[in-house]
Amino acid sequence: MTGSAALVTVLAVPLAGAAAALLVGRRGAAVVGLLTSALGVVAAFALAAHVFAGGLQRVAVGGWAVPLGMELRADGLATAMLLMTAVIGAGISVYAWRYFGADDHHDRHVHPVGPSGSGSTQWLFWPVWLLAWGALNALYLSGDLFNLYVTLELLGLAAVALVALAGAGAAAAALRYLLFALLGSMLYILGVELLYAAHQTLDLLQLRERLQPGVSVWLAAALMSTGLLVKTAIFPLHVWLPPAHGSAPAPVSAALSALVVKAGFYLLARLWLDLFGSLPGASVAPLLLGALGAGAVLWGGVQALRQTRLKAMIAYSTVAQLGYLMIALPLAGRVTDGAMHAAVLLAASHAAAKASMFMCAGSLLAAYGHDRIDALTGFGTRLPITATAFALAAISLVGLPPTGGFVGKFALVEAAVRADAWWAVAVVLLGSLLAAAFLFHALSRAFVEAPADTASARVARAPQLVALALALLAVALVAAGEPLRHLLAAGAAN
Amino acid sequence: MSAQAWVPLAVVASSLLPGLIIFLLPEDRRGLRATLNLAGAFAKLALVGLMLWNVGRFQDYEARMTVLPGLDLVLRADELSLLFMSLSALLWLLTTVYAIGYLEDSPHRSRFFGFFSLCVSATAGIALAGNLFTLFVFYEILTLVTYPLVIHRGTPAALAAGRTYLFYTVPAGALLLLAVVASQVLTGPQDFVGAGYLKPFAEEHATTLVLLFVALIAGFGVKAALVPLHGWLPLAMVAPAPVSALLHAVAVVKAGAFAIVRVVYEVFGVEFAATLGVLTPLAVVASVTILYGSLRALMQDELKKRLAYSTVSQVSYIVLGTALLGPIATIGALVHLVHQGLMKITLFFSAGNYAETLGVHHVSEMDGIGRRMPWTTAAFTVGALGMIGVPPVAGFVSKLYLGAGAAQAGQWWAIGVLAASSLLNAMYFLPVLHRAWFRPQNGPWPHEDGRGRDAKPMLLLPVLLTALFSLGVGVLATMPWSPLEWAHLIMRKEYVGG
Amino acid sequence: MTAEVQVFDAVLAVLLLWLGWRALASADLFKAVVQFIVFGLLLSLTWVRLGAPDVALAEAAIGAGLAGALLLDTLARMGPSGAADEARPLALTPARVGIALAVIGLAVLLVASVLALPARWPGLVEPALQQLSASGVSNPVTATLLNYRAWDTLLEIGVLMLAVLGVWILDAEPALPRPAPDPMLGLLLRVLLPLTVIVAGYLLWVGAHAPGGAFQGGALLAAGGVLWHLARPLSLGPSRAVRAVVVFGFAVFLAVGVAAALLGGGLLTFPPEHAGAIILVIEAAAMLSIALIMVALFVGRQRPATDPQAADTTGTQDTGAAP
Amino acid sequence: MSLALLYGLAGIALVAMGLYAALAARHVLRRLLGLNVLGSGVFMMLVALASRASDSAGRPDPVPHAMVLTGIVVAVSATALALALLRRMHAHDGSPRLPEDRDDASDGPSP
Repeated sequence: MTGSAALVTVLAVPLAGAAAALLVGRRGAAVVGLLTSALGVVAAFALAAHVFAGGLQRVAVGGWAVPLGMELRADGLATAMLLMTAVIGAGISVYAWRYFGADDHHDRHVHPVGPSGSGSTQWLFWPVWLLAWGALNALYLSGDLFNLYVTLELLGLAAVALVALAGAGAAAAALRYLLFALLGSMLYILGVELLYAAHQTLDLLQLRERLQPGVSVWLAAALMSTGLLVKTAIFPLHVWLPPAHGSAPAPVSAALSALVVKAGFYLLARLWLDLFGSLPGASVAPLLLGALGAGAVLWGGVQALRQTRLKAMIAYSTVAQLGYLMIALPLAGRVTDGAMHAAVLLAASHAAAKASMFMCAGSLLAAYGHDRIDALTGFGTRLPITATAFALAAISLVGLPPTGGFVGKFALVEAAVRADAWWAVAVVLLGSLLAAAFLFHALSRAFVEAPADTASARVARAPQLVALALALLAVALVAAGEPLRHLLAAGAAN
Repeated sequence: MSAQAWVPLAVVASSLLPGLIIFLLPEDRRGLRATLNLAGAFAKLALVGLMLWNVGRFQDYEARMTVLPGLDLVLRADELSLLFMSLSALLWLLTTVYAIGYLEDSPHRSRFFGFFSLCVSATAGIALAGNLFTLFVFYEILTLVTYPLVIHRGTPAALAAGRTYLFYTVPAGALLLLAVVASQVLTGPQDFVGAGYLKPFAEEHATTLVLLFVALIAGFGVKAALVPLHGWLPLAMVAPAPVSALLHAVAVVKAGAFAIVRVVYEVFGVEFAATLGVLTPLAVVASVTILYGSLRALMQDELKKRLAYSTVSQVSYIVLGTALLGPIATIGALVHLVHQGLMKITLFFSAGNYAETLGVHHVSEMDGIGRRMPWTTAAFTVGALGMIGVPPVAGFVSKLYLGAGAAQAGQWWAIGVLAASSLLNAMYFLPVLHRAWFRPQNGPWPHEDGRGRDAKPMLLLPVLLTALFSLGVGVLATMPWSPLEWAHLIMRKEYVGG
Repeated sequence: MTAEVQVFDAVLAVLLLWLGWRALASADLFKAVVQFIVFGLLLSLTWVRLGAPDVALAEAAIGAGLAGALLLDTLARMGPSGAADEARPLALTPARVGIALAVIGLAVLLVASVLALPARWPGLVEPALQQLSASGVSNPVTATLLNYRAWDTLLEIGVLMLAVLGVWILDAEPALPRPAPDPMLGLLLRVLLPLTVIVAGYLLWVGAHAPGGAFQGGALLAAGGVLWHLARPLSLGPSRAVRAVVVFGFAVFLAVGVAAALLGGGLLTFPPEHAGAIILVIEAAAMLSIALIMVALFVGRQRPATDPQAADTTGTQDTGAAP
Repeated sequence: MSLALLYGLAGIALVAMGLYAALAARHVLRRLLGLNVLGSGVFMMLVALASRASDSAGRPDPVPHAMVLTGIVVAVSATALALALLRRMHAHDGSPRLPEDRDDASDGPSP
């Protein structure tokens, strides 16, 4: 299998899977979904192998050269994101299989939202989730600004539809999410058209060569960045995220928090490290983004501390964690820099840990019938697997050894110190203190003896084991530093 | 990885694997659990013995793994690490025996012994850490795995203690992270070396180095319970007795002190640190801690609290010895690292026995306990006398060297501090002994369980052994392989220049 | 295509802005939506003036027609409580001053950058037209949509599909009580439906070399479908038949694209000699799906207003498009 | 002044109007109208700008036209989904506004 073939497979598998899942309907959708996930993982690793060995992989769609046609490229960064999506996504699929498969199987073990009245269409999770996966892959690989707009829309609508799975109660959250996403893409496309009008190309690399500083370029940069900030839920444009992620079904929350929000960050990094990085004085913008990131870390942390419900707390922790990624931008000059290395490590560890944590929240919700943190007493003895997963995920999110979160945080702080960006150092350390505060508080519930009367439902093992596997992945990423660095270096776009 | 790389890894694994397996065991598999624990403990002891035997001959017991560019995890055995390693390995074995007896039918034993073993693994990692980064990593892991032990009982008091513990240790961790990153950026990859590696950077970065020193000492000082960073320690007394023993003698507090020794001797180098002018302040802090701890101990009626404050004070002997320039003080510090561990664990075991057998928790309840529990009380007496520094118990040797070291360093005031604290030690230990041996019993024991005269064998054996060791290392101090001799060995490496 | 501005254009532009504002600011949302529809029709006139007939067709059919129908339908379904809004919905309250200033600032910057752009620039006209012969069609817009940038279009159909999936995920809605279908409408239907089918087919066919194509044709078919629904209410839930049609276009498009890659051409790479046929096949398939999706977006999953129990079972009750 | 400029400016005006409505309005349907007008403005600018680029035969640049076609379809898809959600929200909690916009709380998050 050649590199380009692998690239095409990575794109085609989830989309084809989505079509198949929709075609076969309720009975077979889950099976198709799991099969697709497996293939997706294989394809992603195949492509990664090619990038690792052969560097940047490119495919000209329709055989047309840019600027008329569009080019799909797999560089180190894109490949890393693809791998992350594939592995975490597969885990989410397995969890969802036991979760939404519930009305086929005898035990409907984990159902946080209760009978939502739309039970009969829960299976639609599969085509929508696979389309979201396909959109993510397409987004990572796209080298064309307008194509990126289409992938963003595909991703956004898929995410909204997934939130809607939680039933009428989540309609408001989904609607807010959609309105924000629409606004974001409108601003983005406005910027794109300005760039096109001024440079007659939509291709990122070509654009970078032709880029002429000017008011229209700066305006375009501002508009596109704002649009992406909205979609990434970067403070202070984060308001849509906690309700949406907090009210969605567990596997959906996992997918949104772990993967979907990362897409916006990825594009911001592409824009400011690849495209606009060459502009004179362009270093100001990343600083601004970094400042927003700092705000996100602190605000998200404080809000998470104030939450009394587990899922809300986890959602705010996502707001904070996205801040770390933003902070990396001003510290990184290029996609291959140490800070970016740190950011990708953090992104991957957060993806694994956060997915696991939302899954744990789902299991706890099923066991206790609520997710009020203070009333989750004794879940350590009641759900030992979930408790272990939660603990490991928490350690990684706080950034304590031996986890991927720790290595990422260490690398980020190192990059900050090397850049003499002491503000960043302070924010990162403060952020991890906040994270420790609210996560350990939740964790300590596990050790409290539960009052005898607290009734709890039986919770199936399989979903808990998935959560544990992802948490262990977050731990295992402690060893990912070196391979990741090689990957980023090998696939450097230029 | 060199030929002997597996040994340090095996030392860590010997407690890690049993720990992980134990987590999976159901509560009632006590036989298997005990077997695993003891097997691990003996294996570790054997491996440490092997390393002790060989470390003189080839130096490369080293396992290395690159985590980030220029950043390695290094496990390596040298004399200093083996000093601490052998202490914790030996005491782990005894504490395990003791804990099995102590927790016979309390809930969540699998959880307890699991974290207990992880705790020892982390300590092993700290002992064998070959560079600052590795030391930091295992130090943080130690924080994580001791937290569940502190809040093990799940009572509000335990949770509060746990909160306080994190409140001190997590910010300390953040500070250490910053310090480790800074030194990484400053010096690039560096392993611990005999006389420190920061000297070459003195010219342009003097102030940075001072700040670095302060950050490192503050970070490690939290676990070493340096005043004013000691607040978590007395509260942690809510944990079961074996945990207290572990915290105070084997793992946590010792890890802090050991880390400080590493920083002073093998990151900065004691002579360079002296030229930086950071040693005297450290000595002052240590002295304050020594006196403060002793004074507070004096006021405690609860036995474990009194012992806790005594720990605060005693551990700073190590720091004080480290902070005094000069070979003899160094020897005193290093040897006290071992001696204090032996004596303190004896005291905590005894306290545990009192609580377990008679429900005695307070000094005021101890009248006449010597007749009721002679063996335990004998052990307690040995430990107490040792703490005071009465020959020939171990404590005497370390205090002798510390005093002589102070004299050699010309820091006469330090001798005053030592004398004063010994006096205070006497003031808070002798009355206890007097009550125990010479006062008649007043009233019934709080919770007497009828079995036997003294504590049950599982609890008695370890305490007698540690008492015996405390005596032995004192009496046989000049024999080869004694902690004292080992400390001499290390000292020679440190003062190779002098 | 830079004919000098004529009076007509000036009037059109002014009218457009006025209608646009009315569509946003009228207190009565029904009025607002109607004005939005008219606005859309004027907009398609603008497209014609700007030499974009393909866009004009799409705008009229989709931007104005379908969107307008959806908006009106929603207002009708929500009833008075849903249609009510403040008397002066966009009045400049202190809280909105910031928004207004930001918007004005953006407008100024946009004007500045538009003025900064060169009066004439090459764009991609040359390459697009040079490659036209190899693209299999002679309408450059169709060539762009289905050949140069076919990957965009494939994903775009995915977006349409997602919209209907999203609608299906939501609870079924009670059908609106409708007046008995009057014979007039039935007659109209009998005339119009065949007509829409024929015209749609023509648009599809002509799209190869003149304005038109799958989206315009599909939209027209959808209009026919909506008419049908008005006469004989449908319920388009995720039944097997409906799903099959919905996924058809996307699946064919993807299959062809990947097949091209497997046959060594590369993703969505059509050999020039067959390109025309391939594009026609894709467009035909896409048109069917687009049409049904658009109708489904309008009709959605409905349950008879009489039977409240049906909510949970609708998904299984649905029996496709045929009433 | 050329057609391109005239309609370009008109497009900008629409962008401004739509954006203001999308941000200022509280009724979700009005926000949606705003977003749609905003979109129309964006597309109008694009096509107007495209009409500046044309070859000797005066044939305009097809790529922006294709982009606008795609944009229109995407916009209507999103609108359809948004309207469906709006109806469910209204059916569920009886208001066509987002929670933070109810009972004339003019502040709070608004897209």
